[in-house]
Amino acid sequence: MKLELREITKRFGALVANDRISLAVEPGEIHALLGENGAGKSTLMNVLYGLYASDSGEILLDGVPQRFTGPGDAMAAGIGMVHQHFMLVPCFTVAENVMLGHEATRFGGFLNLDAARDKVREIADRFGFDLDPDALVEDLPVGVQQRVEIIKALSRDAKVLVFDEPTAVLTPQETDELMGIMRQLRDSGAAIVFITHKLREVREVADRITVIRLGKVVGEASPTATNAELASLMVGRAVELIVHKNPPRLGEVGLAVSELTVIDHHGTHVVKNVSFEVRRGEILAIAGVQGNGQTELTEALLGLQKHVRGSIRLDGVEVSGQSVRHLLDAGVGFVPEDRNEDGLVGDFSVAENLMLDRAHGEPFVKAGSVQQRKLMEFARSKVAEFDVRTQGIDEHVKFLSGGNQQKVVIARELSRELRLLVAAQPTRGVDVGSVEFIHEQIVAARDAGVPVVVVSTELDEVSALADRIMVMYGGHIVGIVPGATSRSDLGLMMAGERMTEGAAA
Amino acid sequence: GQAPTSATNPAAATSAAVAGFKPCMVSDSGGFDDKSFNQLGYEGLVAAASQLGVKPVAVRSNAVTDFAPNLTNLVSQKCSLIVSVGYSLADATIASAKANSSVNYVSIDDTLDADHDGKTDIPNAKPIIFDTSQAAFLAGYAAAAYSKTKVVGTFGGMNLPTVSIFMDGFKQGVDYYNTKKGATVKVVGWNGKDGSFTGGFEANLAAQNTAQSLIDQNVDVLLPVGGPIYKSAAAAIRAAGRPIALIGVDADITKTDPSVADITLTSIQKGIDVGTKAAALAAGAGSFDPTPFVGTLANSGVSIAPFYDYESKLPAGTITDLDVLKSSIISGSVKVTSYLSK
Amino acid sequence: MNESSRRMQRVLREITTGSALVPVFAILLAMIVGAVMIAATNVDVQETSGYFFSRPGDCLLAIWQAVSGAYTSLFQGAIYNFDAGNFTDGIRPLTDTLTNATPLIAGGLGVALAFRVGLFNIGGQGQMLIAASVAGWIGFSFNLPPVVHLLVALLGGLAGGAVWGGLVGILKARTGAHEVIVTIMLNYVAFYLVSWMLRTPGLLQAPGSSNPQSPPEAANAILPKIFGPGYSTHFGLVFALLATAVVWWILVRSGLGFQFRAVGFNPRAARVAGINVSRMYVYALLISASLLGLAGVSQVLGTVNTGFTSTIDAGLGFDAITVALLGRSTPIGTLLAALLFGAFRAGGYSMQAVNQVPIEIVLVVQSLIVLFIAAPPLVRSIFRLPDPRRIRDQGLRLRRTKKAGVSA
Amino acid sequence: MSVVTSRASDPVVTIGGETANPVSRKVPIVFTAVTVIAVLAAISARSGDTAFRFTRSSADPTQLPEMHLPVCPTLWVIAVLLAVGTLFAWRRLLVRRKVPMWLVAVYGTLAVIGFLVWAGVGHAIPLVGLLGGALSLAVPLVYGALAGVIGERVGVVNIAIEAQLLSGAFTAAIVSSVTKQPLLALPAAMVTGMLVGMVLAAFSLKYLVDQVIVGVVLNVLVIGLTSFLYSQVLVPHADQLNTPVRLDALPIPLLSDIPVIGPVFFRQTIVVYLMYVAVAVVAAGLFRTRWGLRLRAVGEHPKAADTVGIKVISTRLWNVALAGAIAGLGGTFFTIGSGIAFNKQMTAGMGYIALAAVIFGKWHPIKATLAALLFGFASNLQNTLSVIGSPVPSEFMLMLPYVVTILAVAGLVGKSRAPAASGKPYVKG
Ligand SMILES: Nc1ncnc2c1ncn2[C@@H]1O[C@H](COP(=O)(O)OP(=O)(O)OP(=O)(O)O)[C@@H](O)[C@H]1O
Ligand SMILES: Nc1ncnc2c1ncn2[C@@H]1O[C@H](COP(=O)(O)OP(=O)(O)OP(=O)(O)O)[C@@H](O)[C@H]1O
Ligand SMILES: [Mg+2]
Ligand SMILES: [Mg+2]
Repeated sequence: MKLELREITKRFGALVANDRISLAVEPGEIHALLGENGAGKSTLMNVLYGLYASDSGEILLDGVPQRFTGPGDAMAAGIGMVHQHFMLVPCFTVAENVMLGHEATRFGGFLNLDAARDKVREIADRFGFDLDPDALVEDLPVGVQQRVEIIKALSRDAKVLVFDEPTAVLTPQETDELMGIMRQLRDSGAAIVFITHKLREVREVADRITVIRLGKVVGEASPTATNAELASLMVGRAVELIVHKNPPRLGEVGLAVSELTVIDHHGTHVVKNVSFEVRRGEILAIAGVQGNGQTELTEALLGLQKHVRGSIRLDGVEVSGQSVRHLLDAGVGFVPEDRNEDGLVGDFSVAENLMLDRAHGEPFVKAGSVQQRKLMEFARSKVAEFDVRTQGIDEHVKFLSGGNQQKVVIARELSRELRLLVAAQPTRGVDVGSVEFIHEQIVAARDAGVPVVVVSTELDEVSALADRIMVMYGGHIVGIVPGATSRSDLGLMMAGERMTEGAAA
Repeated sequence: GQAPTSATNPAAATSAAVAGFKPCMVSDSGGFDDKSFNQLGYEGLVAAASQLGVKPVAVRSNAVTDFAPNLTNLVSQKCSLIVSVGYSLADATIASAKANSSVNYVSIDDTLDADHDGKTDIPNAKPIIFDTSQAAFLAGYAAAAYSKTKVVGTFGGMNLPTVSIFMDGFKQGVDYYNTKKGATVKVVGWNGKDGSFTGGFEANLAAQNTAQSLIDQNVDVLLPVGGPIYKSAAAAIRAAGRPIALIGVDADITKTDPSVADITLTSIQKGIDVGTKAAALAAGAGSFDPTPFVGTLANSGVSIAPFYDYESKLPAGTITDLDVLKSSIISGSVKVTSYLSK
Repeated sequence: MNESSRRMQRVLREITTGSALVPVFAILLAMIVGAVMIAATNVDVQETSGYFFSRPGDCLLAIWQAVSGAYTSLFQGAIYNFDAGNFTDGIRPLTDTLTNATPLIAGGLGVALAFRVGLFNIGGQGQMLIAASVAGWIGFSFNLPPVVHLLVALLGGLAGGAVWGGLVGILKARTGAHEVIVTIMLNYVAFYLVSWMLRTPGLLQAPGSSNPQSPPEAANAILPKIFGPGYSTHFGLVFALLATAVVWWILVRSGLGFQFRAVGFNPRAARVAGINVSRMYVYALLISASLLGLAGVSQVLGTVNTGFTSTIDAGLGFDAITVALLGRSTPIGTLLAALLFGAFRAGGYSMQAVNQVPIEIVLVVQSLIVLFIAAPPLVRSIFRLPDPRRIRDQGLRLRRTKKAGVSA
Repeated sequence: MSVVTSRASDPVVTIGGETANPVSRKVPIVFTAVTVIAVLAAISARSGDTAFRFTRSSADPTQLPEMHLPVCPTLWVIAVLLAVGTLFAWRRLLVRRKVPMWLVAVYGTLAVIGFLVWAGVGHAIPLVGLLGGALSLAVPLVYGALAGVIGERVGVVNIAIEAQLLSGAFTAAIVSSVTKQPLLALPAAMVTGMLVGMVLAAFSLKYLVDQVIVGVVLNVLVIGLTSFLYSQVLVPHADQLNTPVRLDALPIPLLSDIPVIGPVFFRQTIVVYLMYVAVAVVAAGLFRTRWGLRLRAVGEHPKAADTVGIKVISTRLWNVALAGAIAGLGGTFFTIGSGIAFNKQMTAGMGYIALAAVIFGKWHPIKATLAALLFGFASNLQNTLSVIGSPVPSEFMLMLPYVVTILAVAGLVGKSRAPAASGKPYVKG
């Protein structure tokens, strides 16, 4: 089916998120949509999917104008969408999530769960996924949730498919799998819109590329364009795609973890007897497929996990068992994996979010009072320094685009006196321009002598930042290898194969 | 309908009131439809007012905090007599009466003796109280005589003196019967100090289940004390599937609520309406008398209602016994104790 | 665009779009409904409507008289009494309004503060009762010097309320017990506990009395009248206003309030930011309950100082919820809402006394006002006010900023 | 290279391949406390018998003799059994496993029996009355709790249960009085309950008013309106309007003849039978049907539901209306269900207790029903004990159900998680 968007305009108050955007996607085409954070890509797709009503403009399918009053209409017209923020009900099983909205039922409206399970298995098999239809979505790692989201979209046999940043949480292998699926779908005649910030993927799979900036189409590009060309078209300036970093000047051991075991609230041992060290001035990147204990490990470092055994020493001082506040005060910087849930208070202003983890004392609270002026100055300078795109420092953070939200978290964590930085997925969903910036900041922290732990599923990021790479699988350390280890070796390790015998603790 | 041609006075006055006489009333939180003392007081006031040919003003309180403002507002409405119903209004009434010596007050159920010197604290107020234990004593005696299962029960809204005085007298009456006749009738729901209470004065499920619990103890006479909760007791009795007799309080419920007439043994009457009416009539005639009125069997301020159909179901001689007992109580040869006699 | 010019713009827009008028129209609308009820229950109206078709004028006049009479007395009972002759008497209703508003301010602040931390404190009744009992007990059983006695009783009351509410906080922090359940249950427990103490000699019962009632408060423990003995307004009001300022400071300016609000909006992020969430719950309930305690204290040492019963809370614990919600859980909003409700309470007395209007009408009108004020679009569409949908995001944003989500 | 998937040297205790549980010490601790109390009670018990009566009246078809339990020996037996249970609970803790629910139930029952034996020395405990009363006190709570569960599951906090119960009670009284047909009163009460639900839905869904505000205000509004109509209309015309005809009890053949169980559960009015049906239907419906799946999706993640074409607002509207109808039906129990005329505020805060049952029951219809039953049982236990005479002041007896609820919630239930979107308005972009 041919998709055409004509002159779509969507405003949020004074902000024009989409300014007369036109876009055409042919059947059998993968059309990539590029643009920096907040450019208006998701907004455009939400308009297409009937989630937002556009202020003006037209949607045409095979030349026929459509009127969508809600996603129901869009789906009925043959549009499917994989959303940037998962649209999954956490306490439902995979099968329930997939069947929701078009349930197979038996007599009396009773659900036919078997049919749903079969459907899930069938699609999963078709695309080579491994997925238990009866698993609860909330128990699944993010990467697997992404598969559920994809299966959901596929289960409806859509003719137009929108993928809004589906690869942000996938491993390289998973990403390759997904791109294979997209090609399959294209070949069967679907029109596909693909949004991503990863230029490699765009060039690999896209047939056509449209670039959006500040709500406007700024041009088309061919898939043969170089990364640098694409990046500068998106951001409007030249972007350095390689992080410049000097060889590490290693100091003393800053973080020493030994025999650490973490038990989650289900009683599962998610981190199993793990030991490693990070020196001052060094970046240790933890690679691994989501759900292999990285998240829990980082949370344990900040005292967020309840049931922890083993030892964590910061500059030689035992800190396991300490309160989060104590650890923050001791100089641990923490970028949580899930910024919306754990990193930001959406209803707080940008400024308030910037002081979130220092609400109990200096420099922002004196004699119990928040120092408004000081906070405002601080916020303005950080917003400028980290290039946070916002209507003002009193704008609510939930109205910022994802990448800008991430910058707020990074800005906050990097503006304290640090003795350890723990950053989980620091650039998830961030556009290339901002990735560059955030990486620079992390490297700067390391060069200032801070031991840094970065968790990332993104191998490009791991390679760009790591001085050493630690790979986790099933809660264990598979191995700790030098930063220059090849992608393919890392990929194997992430699948649980051990590289260096005995390297694991 | 037809439009009236001239304004007529709806209440045909049977006796004239002094000029500008305006009788008023403040309820406590039960309100004027509580099937209990507020309602009886209100009926007494209305009766007096229509006899005097004046319009009464009645305001309702929902909480303790309403008492003072309600009294103040009535004073500024130029009320000449203010009846406050319920012991909980006593302090507010004393305060208001002290501040407005030209207004007369009647207090139902309280002695207006905050300093406990045995005398009313203010000259312009008349306490009306009732020693209901005397009448309840008779009812207890009758209940014991009537009971076949030899278990009788009582329960109350809350453990307040004006409530427990009924239960107290009732129990003493049963005990008296036991000693007199060598019987062993048991009272459940009241042990002389404490007992079964519903926690409030609403005819609701809690009250019905309390009644049910008593019925499960095999009682065949039930005395619920506290406004409308007798209705819950009646509902429980009807569901019980065996004959159980009800004893009403305050008014003769056979008359005020014919729907329960068939199960009502008798009622312990408390002449709030009569007392209020008399006080209001006197005040209306310009002869307000602040002397406290204590309703007793002797002055018929309290009494037990007729047994109607149940008279035949009582053991022979009971009525005579009750008459004798009544005179003995009046003469003081049989002592009934209550918080009022202490 | 800088912050202050944005604020100016917002104010301008509120005026031009009629947003500022919404509360006025909401009150008007509710009073129209009230008018219908007043007319329907009026004896004259009932009589004249019997022959409406033969002489409609009678009925209309009766309706007009009933309604205007009732609302005149509402006004004269709440704001200013024109019949009083002189100013000193005429202004008395306004002071009554203030008296009635006093516990509502304090209690409303308590509920509002808890709301902002994501807690629903339905336990006002219990907290008020315990606070009133403690303050009352200190007030009548000791002989302390002036000022000292009052302050000791006041602090004792606040502590009593705080203990009752803190219990909820500790249970929530320790065991995860939901505050809604525990506060509801503790209301009943407090009620029966206080009832028992009031009828037990040696505890709260007045010596020599057999009624379940406490003795009057000692003179030194009584909150003095602000405007002299002729007016009911007492120093509780000053404490309530002080509390408003303090709560404003806590919520808007203090580091503690920052942590409170963070927990209210997103407890997970708050925890990651080093805020001890359970501790914030305990603190919030302690403060919230002491504010409700202040409401109880102002009742027992101010409004009804001649001895109290177990209904001294007078349903204010629940009214406080409505007041807090009407005030959008902000300190200033709560203050204004409490004044409005105080006026209705004060005016209700005179409406009932003068016009024999059933007191329940006030309840109905009050709740309708809350509903209408909370739903500006409804009021707009009824009165055909301009619809500010063009700038709708701003409105949404305003609404969203004001409250932490509370799920009960 | 060797493939490492799991390591034998894993030092962590796992049993039978299951994952270990990170300790809940609550149950063993509570058990221990109960056992200690039981032993103390056994030591201090007065001598005598406690009788248990299994039939309510001589009219019951199956007559069972009273059972007389000697207090001291019985208490010792129970104390020993409780001690065994406690040991078992600690053992489970050591191997990091949960104490099974059935054990908690058996334990609780034993403890209650022990308490009855201890408290009832020299008296007869009427089991049918005790349980029957418990059920009848629980009926409106169960209906209210179902309404609360449905509301919150679909994302609308239903604080207005009190209003719905009260309006149902009110309508039922009037309709049954006027028509003399109590059965007609049932649908009428459902309609008024539904209307209250619709107002809640309209204000919270269309005008985005905070759901808690609307709920609280509706309670006040309905209390005000019904009290107003009661004193202005029902009292003056009580004969025509407020003499509700009571629903008859309809014993179910055979079932109603079972001793104890029969009279308690199967000799009831239609309102009670409808309650059984409602609980079963809601429980099955919520978790097994399309209706339930969509409803829960809307309450957990409305946007996700929206993206699969479920109409969030109308789903919420109709289910809140349904919840209102259920609570309205429950309200009939106050008047025509128990044969009492309507009076002001006769629901006496039951709606709030039902709300507590919703949370106590973790937003699950069956568990909420059990919570309501527990509350009903504690209330009626209070009645029974205060009737047979207890040394404890009546006020403390009246506190019993509330204290029991707090202890149960704090001691056994603990944290509970509301449906994620409950209370949050859904606004489209
Ligand atoms: N519901 C909303 N209300 C107000 N503003 C919004 C809303 N949704 C998006 N915006 C704003 O619209 C702009 C476009 O956002 P959009 O989510 O479409 O960006 P995007 O291109 O998808 O960015 P990203 O790559 O970070 O996902 C941003 O400035 C964002 O802040
Ligand atoms: N929210 C919290 N989370 C974790 N620990 C806390 C928290 N609040 C206080 N503590 C710890 O409790 C102890 C005392 O705290 P308290 O708040 O009294 O002191 P404080 O830090 O000086 O207070 P503030 O700076 O907020 O005025 C400190 O050791 C502090 O680390
Ligand atoms: Mg996007
Ligand atoms: Mg005296």
